[in-house]
Amino acid sequence: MALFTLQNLQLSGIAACVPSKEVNNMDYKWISLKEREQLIKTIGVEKRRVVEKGTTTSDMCQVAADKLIEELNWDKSEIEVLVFVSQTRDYYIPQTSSILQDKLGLPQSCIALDIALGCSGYVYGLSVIGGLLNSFGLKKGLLLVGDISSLNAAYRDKSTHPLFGDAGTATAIEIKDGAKPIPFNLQGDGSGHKAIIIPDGGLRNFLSKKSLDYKTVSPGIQRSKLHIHLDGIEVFNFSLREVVPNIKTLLSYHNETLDNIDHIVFHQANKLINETLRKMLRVDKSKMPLSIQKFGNTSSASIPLTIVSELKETIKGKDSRLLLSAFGIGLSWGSTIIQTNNMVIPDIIEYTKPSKR
Amino acid sequence: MALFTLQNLQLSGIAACVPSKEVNNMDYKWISLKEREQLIKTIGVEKRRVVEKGTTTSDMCQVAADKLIEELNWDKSEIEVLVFVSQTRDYYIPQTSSILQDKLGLPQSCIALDIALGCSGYVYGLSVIGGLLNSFGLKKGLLLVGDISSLNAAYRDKSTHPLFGDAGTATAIEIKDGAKPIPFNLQGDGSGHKAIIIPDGGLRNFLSKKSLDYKTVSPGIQRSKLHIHLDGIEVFNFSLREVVPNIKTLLSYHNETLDNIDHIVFHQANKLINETLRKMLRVDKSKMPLSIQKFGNTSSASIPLTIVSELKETIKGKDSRLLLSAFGIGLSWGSTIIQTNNMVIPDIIEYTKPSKR
Amino acid sequence: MNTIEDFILKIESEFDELEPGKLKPESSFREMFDWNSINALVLIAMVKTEYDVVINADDLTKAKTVNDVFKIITSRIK
Amino acid sequence: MNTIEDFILKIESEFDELEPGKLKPESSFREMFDWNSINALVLIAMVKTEYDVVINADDLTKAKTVNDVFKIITSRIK
Repeated sequence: MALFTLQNLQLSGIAACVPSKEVNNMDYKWISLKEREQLIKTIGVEKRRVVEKGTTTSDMCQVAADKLIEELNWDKSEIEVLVFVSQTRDYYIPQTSSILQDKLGLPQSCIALDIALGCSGYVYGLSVIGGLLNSFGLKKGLLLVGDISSLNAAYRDKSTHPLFGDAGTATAIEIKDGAKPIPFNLQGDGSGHKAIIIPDGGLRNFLSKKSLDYKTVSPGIQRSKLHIHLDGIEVFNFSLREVVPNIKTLLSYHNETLDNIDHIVFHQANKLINETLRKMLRVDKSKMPLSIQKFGNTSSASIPLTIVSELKETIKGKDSRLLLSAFGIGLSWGSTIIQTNNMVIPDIIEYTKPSKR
Repeated sequence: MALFTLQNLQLSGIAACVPSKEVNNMDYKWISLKEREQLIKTIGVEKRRVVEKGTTTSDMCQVAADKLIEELNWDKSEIEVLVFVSQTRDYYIPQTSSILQDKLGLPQSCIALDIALGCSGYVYGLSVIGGLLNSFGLKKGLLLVGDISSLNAAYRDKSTHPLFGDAGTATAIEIKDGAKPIPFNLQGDGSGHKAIIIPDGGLRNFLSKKSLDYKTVSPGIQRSKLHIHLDGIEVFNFSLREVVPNIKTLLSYHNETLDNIDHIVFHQANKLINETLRKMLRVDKSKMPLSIQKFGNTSSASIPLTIVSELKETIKGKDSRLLLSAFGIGLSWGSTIIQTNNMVIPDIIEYTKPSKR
Repeated sequence: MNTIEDFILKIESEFDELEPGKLKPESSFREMFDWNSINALVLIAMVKTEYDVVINADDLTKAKTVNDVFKIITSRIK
Repeated sequence: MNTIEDFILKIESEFDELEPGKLKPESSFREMFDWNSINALVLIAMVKTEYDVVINADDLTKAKTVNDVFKIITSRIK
C-alpha cells in the first residue's frame, strides 16, 4: 500500500486566485429552467468563475504565489523547488513550471517540475513536494496547483459545462523540525481512465481537422473530441467505492479517529457525491466545508480553494487538524492529514486579464 | 544550488524500445542531396526510428518495462512507484502514468506520476523517483522515459524533421543499503522557454482551426503552429554556456574528477553540440558514446537508449561509473553520476504495432 | 424493512416532483419522471446511503421497472 | 595568434567546400558559401572551441563581413 508518513514539514501558507468573471448557472440557457434548478440543487454549482481565452492556469498560480510570498515575507532566492500540478498547461511543450520559475523570479537552481494530475492533484502534489524537500535536503518549496477546465468543456454539454470552474492556487511548504508527521494514502486505477477524458489531441488519437467537429452524443450533449467527456455514473460509483475505505485506512494507519479531525476537506466533485460521502463517514455538515456552490468543480484547485474560501477565518491563528481527500481523473485518489499552525492565508484574489503588454 | 545527493539507490536495469520502422536521412527529399550530406555529417543523424500514427510513447515504455521486469524477475506487486517522464502523452487528459499502471498490471497502491519534461527528463526523472523511494520509504520503482517527437515535427521543416527519432525506455530502481551515493546538479531557466516550443494547443494560444494551417517560415521550413519550433542557434548557445559548468560544479561538489568516470553519456542533442561539449571537457571520443547516428535525437529517451545501445557490452558484469548530462527544452538541464553494478540490460526491443485488437 | 413499499417511499422522499402513491413496483422509471443522468445519480446515492449497495449504469439499463431495481439491490445486500 | 589570417585558416579547415585563399577579411559570409543555419552552428562551435567565445544569432545578423565577426570575437576574448 502506498501508505507513508512525511516528517518535519510545515504548510506555511495557502493562497488562491479565481477569475473575476462570474457566471450563474441559472443563466445556462442550453437547458430548461427546470433542469437548471435541478442541476443547482443536486450538483450544487450556483456560480462559477471562468477565464477569458488567453489566460492560463499558470497566470492565476503566479498571482497567488506572488501574494503568498509577499505575505510570508519569503526570500525568493531561498525557494529551491517548484511543483506545478495541473492538467491544463500553457503549452503542449515546453513544461509550464519552467515558465513559472522565470516569471516568479526564482533562481536557476530551483527545481521546476510539471505533474499532470487533475482532481487528485493537491494531495499527490503535497506528497511529492514534501518528499523531495526531505530527500533532496532542501528547505522551501512552492506547490502551484490549479486548472482551467471551463475552456475544455463544450457549452452544449450539460454534463460538463455547468460543472467546472477555474482557479489557481499556491501553497508554501518548508522544512520545520518537529512538525507533526503527515500521513498519506495514495491509490490509483488506470482501468478507469476513460471515465474522464479528452479523446483526441494526444498521441493515441492524433489531432486532425475532424477532431474539431461537433457531434450530438445524447440529448443535451453536443461536443467534439477535443472536449472533456465525463461519465458521471462511472465517476460517481468509483467515488462511492474507493474514497471512504481510503480514508479509513489512512486513519487506522495513523492511529487517528475522525473525532480528532477539525475539518474534512474533500475535492469539490459535485454536491451529491460529497454529501453522500459525508453521510457514509457519518460526519456533521459543519465539519465538511463546501465551496462548490460558489466556484464549481475547480479540479486540482478545489481543496486549497475551499480552505481559503471556507476555513480561513475558522483556522486563523489556530492549530487545526484537516483531513484532505481528493479523487478523480485517472482514476486516482488519495488522502492526507495536515496541521495548520498559524497558516498565512491571504484573501481570495480575483484575476483580471492585464491589458495588452 | 539544487546540488544534492541521494543515498541507498541502485539502478538495477535499463531497457529500451524503438519503433521497427527505420528511415534514412539520405532519403529526405525535401532538401537537396548536398544539404542531406551536410546534415548527416554535422548533425550526425543518419538513420532514425519513427512510429506509425496511433502508437504512443507509453506503448514503447510498456514493452520495455515488461521485458525488464521479466529479466529482473521482479514481482509486479512490489512495484510501489511509477514515474512516467515525457513530453508526448497518450491523451491531453488523463495522465498516461495511470494507464501504464493498469496495462502493466501494477497494484492500485502503486503511486503513478506523469512528469512533463523532454531532453532533460532522464536525469530529472532519476532524481524524482530516487527521492520519492527514499522519503516515502518504498522499495522498488519504475522510471519510464520516452518521447515520440517525429509526429510533432513537420515534414517540410528541415530544422526538426530529420533530427528527431522516437523511443521509450524503462529503468528499474530500488533501495539498496550501502549503494554508492548519487549526486545531482539540476538547473533551469524558463526565460528561454520559447527556444523549443509548440506554440498552439495549450491554454496560452488555444487551439483553433487556424492552428493547423501551414506557413513558410524561411527557406526549407514550412510548418503549422502545432508543430515543434526549434531555435537551433539559441539551443546551441545555451548548451555551450550551461552544460560544462553544470558538470564541473557536480564533480567538485562530489569530490570527483573526470578521470574516475568510465563513460560520459550526454543527451543526444546533435553531433555538433555533443562533439563541441566533448572538446570543451577535453575527454576522448572513446569515453563518450554517441547513438545519434542510429536513432536521432530521441528527447528524454536518449540517455538510457545510448546506454543500452552503446554501453551494454562494455559495462556488462562490471562496476562502471557513468556521468549523465541532459539539457534542453524549458530550458532545463542537469547531471548526475551513477554506478552500474551488474545492471540488467536486455537487447534493444523493436516495437511493431500490434494488429487490431 | 427491506420491502419494496419502503423502497418506493424512499424514492418518493428523494424526488420532490414525484406525486406520492403514483409509483408502483411495476412502474417503469423512465416513464414515471423526467429520467436523466442527474436523477440516476440521485438514485444511486440514495441506494448507497440507505442500503450500502452500489448500482451501476449497466443495472439501470437492464432494469425496466422499480421492482427490477429493487431485486438488484436486495440481491446485493450483505 | 589571434589574427584575422589565423581566423580565416580556421574557417577554411572547418568548411570543406571553401576553396582555400578565396575568403578575405572583407568577404561577406552569406556570399562566400551556402549560408544556412547548419553552417552558423558549425561556425559558432568552432569559435567556442578555438576562442572560448560565444557568438549568437544577433551577432551573425549584424556582422556583414568576416572581419566584423572577427572583431566581435576579439572584443570578447577574456
